Amino acid sequence: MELNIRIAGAAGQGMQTIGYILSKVFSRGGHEVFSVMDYQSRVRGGHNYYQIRVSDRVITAKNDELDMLVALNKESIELEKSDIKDGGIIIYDGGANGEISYEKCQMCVSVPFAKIAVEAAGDKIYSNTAAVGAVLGFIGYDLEILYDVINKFFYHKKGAGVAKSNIDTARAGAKFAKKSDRKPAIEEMKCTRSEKMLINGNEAIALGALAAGCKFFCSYPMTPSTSIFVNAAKYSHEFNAVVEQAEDEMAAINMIIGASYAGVRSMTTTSGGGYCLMVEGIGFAAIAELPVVIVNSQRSGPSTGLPTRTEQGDLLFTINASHGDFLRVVLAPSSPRDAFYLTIKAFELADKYQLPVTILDDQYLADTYVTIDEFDLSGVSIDRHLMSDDELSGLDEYHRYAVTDSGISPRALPSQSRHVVVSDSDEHTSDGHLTEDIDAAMQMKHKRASKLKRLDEDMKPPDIFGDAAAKNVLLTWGSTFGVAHELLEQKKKDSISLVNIQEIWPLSGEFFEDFLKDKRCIAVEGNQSGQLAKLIRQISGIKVDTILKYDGRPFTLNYLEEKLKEKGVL
Amino acid sequence: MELNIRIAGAAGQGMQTIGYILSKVFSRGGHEVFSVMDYQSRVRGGHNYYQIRVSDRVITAKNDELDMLVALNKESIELEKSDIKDGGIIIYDGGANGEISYEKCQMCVSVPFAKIAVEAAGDKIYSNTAAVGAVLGFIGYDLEILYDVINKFFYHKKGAGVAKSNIDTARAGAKFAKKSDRKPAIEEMKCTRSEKMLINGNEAIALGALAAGCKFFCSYPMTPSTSIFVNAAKYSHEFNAVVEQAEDEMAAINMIIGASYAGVRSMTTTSGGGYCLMVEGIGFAAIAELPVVIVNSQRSGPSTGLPTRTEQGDLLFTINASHGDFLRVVLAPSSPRDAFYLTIKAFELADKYQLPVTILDDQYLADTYVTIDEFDLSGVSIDRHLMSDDELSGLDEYHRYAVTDSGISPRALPSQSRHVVVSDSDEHTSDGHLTEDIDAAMQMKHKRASKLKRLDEDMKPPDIFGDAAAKNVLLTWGSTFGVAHELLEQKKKDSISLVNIQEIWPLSGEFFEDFLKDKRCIAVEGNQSGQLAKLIRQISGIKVDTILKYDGRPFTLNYLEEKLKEKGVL
Amino acid sequence: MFDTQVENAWCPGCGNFSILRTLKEALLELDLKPHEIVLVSGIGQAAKLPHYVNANVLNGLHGRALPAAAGVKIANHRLHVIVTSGDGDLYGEGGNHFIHNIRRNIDITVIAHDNQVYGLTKGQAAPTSDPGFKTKVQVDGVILDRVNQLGLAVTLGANFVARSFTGDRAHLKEMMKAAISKKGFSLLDVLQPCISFNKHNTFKWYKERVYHIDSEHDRTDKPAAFEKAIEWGDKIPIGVIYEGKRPAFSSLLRALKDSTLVENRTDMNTLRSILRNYM
Amino acid sequence: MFDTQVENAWCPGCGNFSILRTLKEALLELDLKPHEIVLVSGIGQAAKLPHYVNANVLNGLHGRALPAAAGVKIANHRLHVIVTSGDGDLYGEGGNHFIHNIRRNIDITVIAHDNQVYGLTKGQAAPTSDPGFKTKVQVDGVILDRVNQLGLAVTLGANFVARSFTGDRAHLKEMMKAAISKKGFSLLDVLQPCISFNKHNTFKWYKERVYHIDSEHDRTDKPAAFEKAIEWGDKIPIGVIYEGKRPAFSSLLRALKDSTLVENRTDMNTLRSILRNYM
Ligand SMILES: Cc1ncc(C[n+]2csc(CCOP(=O)(O)OP(=O)(O)O)c2C)c(N)n1
Ligand SMILES: Cc1ncc(C[n+]2csc(CCOP(=O)(O)OP(=O)(O)O)c2C)c(N)n1
Ligand code: SF4
Ligand code: SF4
Ligand SMILES: [Mg+2]
Ligand SMILES: [Mg+2]
Repeated sequence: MELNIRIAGAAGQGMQTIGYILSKVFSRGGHEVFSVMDYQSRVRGGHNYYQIRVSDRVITAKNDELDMLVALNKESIELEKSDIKDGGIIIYDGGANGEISYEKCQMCVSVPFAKIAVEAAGDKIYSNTAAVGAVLGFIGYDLEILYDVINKFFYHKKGAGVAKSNIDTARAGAKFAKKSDRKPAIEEMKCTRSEKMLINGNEAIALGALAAGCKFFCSYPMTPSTSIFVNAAKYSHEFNAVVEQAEDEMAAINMIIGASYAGVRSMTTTSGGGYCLMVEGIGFAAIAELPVVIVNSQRSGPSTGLPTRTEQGDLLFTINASHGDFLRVVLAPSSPRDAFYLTIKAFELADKYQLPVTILDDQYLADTYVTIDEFDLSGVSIDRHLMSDDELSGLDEYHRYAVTDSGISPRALPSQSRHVVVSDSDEHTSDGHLTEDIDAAMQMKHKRASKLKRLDEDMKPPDIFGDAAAKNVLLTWGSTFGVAHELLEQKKKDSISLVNIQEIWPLSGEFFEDFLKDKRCIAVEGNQSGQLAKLIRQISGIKVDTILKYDGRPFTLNYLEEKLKEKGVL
Repeated sequence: MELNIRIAGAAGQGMQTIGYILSKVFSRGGHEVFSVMDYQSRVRGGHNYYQIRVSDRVITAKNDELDMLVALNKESIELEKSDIKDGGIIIYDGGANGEISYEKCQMCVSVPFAKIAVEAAGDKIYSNTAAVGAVLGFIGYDLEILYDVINKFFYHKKGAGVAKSNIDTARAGAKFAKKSDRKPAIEEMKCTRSEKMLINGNEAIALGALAAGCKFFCSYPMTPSTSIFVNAAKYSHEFNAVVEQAEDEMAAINMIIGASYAGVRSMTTTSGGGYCLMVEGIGFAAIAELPVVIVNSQRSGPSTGLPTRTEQGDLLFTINASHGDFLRVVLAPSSPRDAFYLTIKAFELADKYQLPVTILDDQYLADTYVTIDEFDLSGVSIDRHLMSDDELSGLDEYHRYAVTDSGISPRALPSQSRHVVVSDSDEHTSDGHLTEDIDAAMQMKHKRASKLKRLDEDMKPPDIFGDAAAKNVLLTWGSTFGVAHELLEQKKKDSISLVNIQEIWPLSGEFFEDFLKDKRCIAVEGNQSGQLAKLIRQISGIKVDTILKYDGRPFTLNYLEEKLKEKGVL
Repeated sequence: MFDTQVENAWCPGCGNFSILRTLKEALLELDLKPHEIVLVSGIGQAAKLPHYVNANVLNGLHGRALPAAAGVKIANHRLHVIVTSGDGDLYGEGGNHFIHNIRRNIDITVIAHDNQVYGLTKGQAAPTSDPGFKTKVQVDGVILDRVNQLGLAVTLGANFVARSFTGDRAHLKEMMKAAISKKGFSLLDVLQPCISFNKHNTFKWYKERVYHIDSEHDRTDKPAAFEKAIEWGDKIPIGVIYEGKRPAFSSLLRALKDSTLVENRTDMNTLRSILRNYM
Repeated sequence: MFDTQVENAWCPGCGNFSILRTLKEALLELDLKPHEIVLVSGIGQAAKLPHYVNANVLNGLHGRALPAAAGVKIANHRLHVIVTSGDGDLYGEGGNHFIHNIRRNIDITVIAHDNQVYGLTKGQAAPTSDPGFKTKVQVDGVILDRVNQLGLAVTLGANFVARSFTGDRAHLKEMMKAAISKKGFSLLDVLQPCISFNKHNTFKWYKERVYHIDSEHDRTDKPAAFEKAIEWGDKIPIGVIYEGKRPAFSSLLRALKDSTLVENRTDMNTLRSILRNYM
């Protein structure tokens, strides 16, 4: 069973709310949900949509073949109808304009959203809720779940009155649908009651950070990263965290570096343009060996580009950002679930190796809601990798950058003991003071680089799916994994395997030299120049073909399938 | 004939002045000069030196085997004597401490610099000039050249009085040497009168920019780039250029972008940390297709690092800087001569392809003085690649980003005609206005990328030296070329060829795939991770071994020779 | 003359429309032509304004409108350079350029759309937000003080410092014309209700508070201007707060004495003679 | 207690030595211990100072001393955080952080080494340089106005705004102690002759001009403070210009009510209950 619904309209029509509510209802009803947002860089008007794919098996990608279009305005019908499948459905408010028809559709039904809203709750601002009710009414979904979800959603935010008005409107919308003589022919959707979570990438990152004990969030707002920051603020009371808006991105990165120096796990969130401004700070964190976690939520570049759209265009930039050579970690989660655990890992690696870690998120991952099992917290523990008070009290002298075999210097905090802690952006002696001495400088350069050995062991190697001997290999990183994985699951072709990379830097070439040798390799990535392909060739010498998408929209199953066919691989 | 002199002492002792004067004297006397500065990040004190290599054949590298050490303080003798060749010479001011001796040396002679200065000019601040006089006296160089150089140098800067005091002191220093019973055994140095130039990398870049018609220099000071900015200021009257110090690097890059939009060739100069802060601006220039030239004078990183030392650590950063994919040009001159011509080319490419061009300079190239033939200006012409007034007046509508086959849109300036010019950091339609339209956005992305085809033809391919069939290939880029070239010239080994890359991005892989195939390839570069080696593998798949140096000091002939021997190549 | 076909992306009812309309009228009344004007902005809702005017446009980076504008003016000081951008853009991300371009006294006009909020990024505090203002990020309300941009401009001696309000279009137009006509750095801060994200500083809120600065006020006296600039609360003064007479930056630049920089030509013989110094 | 073995890299005779010596004395007299203090700086000659004091040190990036210091203070508000850096660092590259950390009223003490020049980079103009000052970059002399940092700090309401002079060590020490003791953002701008690159504002130049602000001055009155702050020329006031009493940033942060941030622990059960919302 599968149902693919797109709700389209203008910004300000509350699409995000009803999209989220519908997703939540399906999720609570025991279905798997995959919901994607498509929005413009404006607050009101324009054209936007929210697309919800519902299924009874695991789904991890967007699909542009719609079963149902819910059009909140007239323009949306025109703009979106070409994506509707044969036998699809359009639900819209025909208002005074009357009925429409569209040859491909099994039914085009006008539901007077506004009228229902006004009648049920006295205000047409509830129109979108009428639409939700109607949708669920038509498909015969369990409405009690809907009322429950609406109640929870609005009760806390806007109070009992608004919750009730919404429920009344939803009920009226559903009633309208039930009473309608038009009955859509769709597969039956069996509801159960599920305890799964519905979560998007940015929520998962915020929760991951809080789980990791991050206590200081300091950012300058920037789409699509802002929701991480907002989610951290939302729970700041519960976790006693400080959430501070910086005056600019240089401030943000340097504030978290300062807080890290003083011992607090800290994070900043931004997107490409803001990341540019943090690049100098990343080098500072590296040479001063101060753990920080930075989220770069990629959006379509270069420059301001398409500011609310997705892209995977910052891989090589992030890996090489800032002048000089230094060790850093870059993690690129492939799903909200992975985003949660990788964020925790980001803090762990940052503390253990005393270096900056960047999480490469993107608008698609950030805003996409999926159904997942509850996070398993049993394995989550916080190790700050700090010296104990006992260890410190036994010391005559403390050198912050003491040279060790592992390259990791035991870390103490300022005021933890009588020992002072000296950190510096200049090259320094082991006690942290700036130096012009060649030997001292070389020792530090080597010390920092030598951490790679142990770090390499902590980096999870790429995941392989399908037959390792298959002669075609698709390579994905970050958010593009889901679409490739789902497509290959569907197609079940022995001739294609999939390699996905989430812990993307440092990345050792050995695996690729071995695994990719004499195979047809294709990187599937959301950028214009094939950055993963370049990276793999850089570390392994292996030439990798590409399937790229860089129009600001995520890969869809259909698109990838078509491209693989063009390449003769499918 | 060769003479290698190191003048060592503390900052504030005027080493730079006398080093420069000596270099100029040798250059004017018809010798080839190669002079390197080694200084700390402080204004007074510490330990610094100026090293002058003089020869009667072309020299392009530093050599650490000294014929002569001129020690301006006692500490310098201790710190530097190990670099003196067997049979070398030490000249120093023994003062009250009396004579020293050093077994390796043919002579250690105390010259009372301070006393000579006081006697000749009444002030010991002229001590350094006494040293110059003594050096030239001992080696029997044409002293008239010296007096002439001193006169020119001081006359303009400090007036006739100071010039005379310096000449008197130099004369007294020389006299002291001539009257001394110690006569160094060195090869005779025949003086002619030469009209060659003595120039360093940063002077050459400033002059190149002025030659190219750059009229706006806007920078924030940062070692080792500042001298480009200072040299531009020096000639600002002659060229009617505006030289403005920005409040920070974001200001600098955005100011030159603004000036470029309004039609002026503009440049900013910085080093790694400042370049970090310009990265966002570079993306803006790229999407808005505004020509700008940025100099990144590399110094030893990461972060503040060793701020007055050299490194080639920013190659991959510069090539990948800023989010998203876009076309840019990176040029890395290998000598002051090349720096001049490549700077002119930087402006030409920037204007022709309407994109940002970065020149990768470094402290070594910046501060190294060499003897070269006068620049040939006959081939220098300025083509702004702008629409003519006639072309514009014939137009009904002007679209700044009109789509063309070459990807290059005809460029008009604001107020050049009645047509308005609209430029934007957002993705835009051809008339420059921001757009959310997929097709329009894709068209722009493709338009910009399509410029690569023509650009590739304008990029000079790598230079090959030696036998193209040699089984060993050294690869260099930027400032490290000179040392490899001179060493190979010396060694005349058929088994080693040299490939040097100055026009380093975009770089096509074809040449390397061909040329390097089945050869032993070694990149010789001044960084810790072998960035050129990585880059070549990225574009060609070919694995490249490395000889690296990243202690903040340039390669020397001895060092490279030793490393090549270790590799079994020499 | 200044109208365009570009689709407007602002929320219906936004104060920005009043600024847009008034600016076009002011330009018309000043008898300026589209090609003589460059509108420069950063990123934000306000920063979209240049797209809605038929004129030269440089729509740059968030926070960097001022340096871009300064560069344009230096390159061609005959152009009329007007920055029209958001309060976050100009005083937040762009704060350093705000300070230093006033010091530079670059001859541009800055129209700040002061909605006391970050509009485009959906409602975080701006540097101009009132303490206590709650947002999804400032969940406990803003605890920083307002930036007092007019006080800063007076302190640094901008040549023209004024405030207006979108709800008083006649006043706004008058201020715009005065600001554009004045040589040197002109700041016009415009109170602009954001109906979507600022439910505190509403049209009504402003309307009830603004009053016209009376003619008694000595706008050439810095300390008096300072006192006027720091007034904020139940009464908010609108009008010209300060006027200075420092010479504009471009008038002090030697290279611009005879022509604009874009017209200056390079003479290779100058270079030839300079090269002699290196011999 | 605060002495170190680290080799000093300043020019003999530089005003910085006076600041260094006085600071150590002030810390001693305030009975602070090395491990309770964090000295934070950017990059520049002044910014090397922390290395010459036995205390916790965070020597960061040029222009970014203030955000780094703010981060330290937020993480552990029991630490005494003192920024000691150059005028270029604090008011030039770091100007935006200067403005916004005063708004934030973060509880740190800023000691600005005001030599009116960029020392470490060998003598370009600083934002504090006097108009007319000639350098190798400003070949025709500075044409920008001075930044008037004290005026800015008064406008924005820093809790403590003062000026001192390296040539008056008793005064300097008194100011340092007052600045460090004061809660909230304290700015102490110290006139510091740079003997190598500023031949205009020499020791003598300052010595002839500075005078102690008399007790008449009402340092709690903003307009009065403003007038004092903009005084510069033949007479330069030293002493406390302004004192405010806004609550320090950390005292307004809910999360810091009971303990420092670095001591706060995470409870997984809190997370578990929050995760229920996502079901
Ligand atoms: C470097 C950078 N940081 C952040 C952003 C995201 N951003 C875009 S507009 C904006 C703030 C908008 O507020 P304001 O300038 O007040 O304009 P308004 O939308 O209120 O008119 C921000 C933070 C960006 N585009 N670039
Ligand atoms: C991002 C960046 N830009 C520029 C520099 C170069 N730089 C180092 S110190 C300095 C200015 C020093 O002046 P100031 O802060 O007044 O300190 P002073 O040396 O006068 O004490 C500059 C421009 C840098 N290190 N980093
Ligand atoms: S969000 Fe606010 S400022 Fe932006 S257009 Fe809407 S009402 Fe205007
Ligand atoms: S350059 Fe100036 S500020 Fe720096 S140490 Fe020397 S005298 Fe002091
Ligand atoms: Mg705003
Ligand atoms: Mg200074």
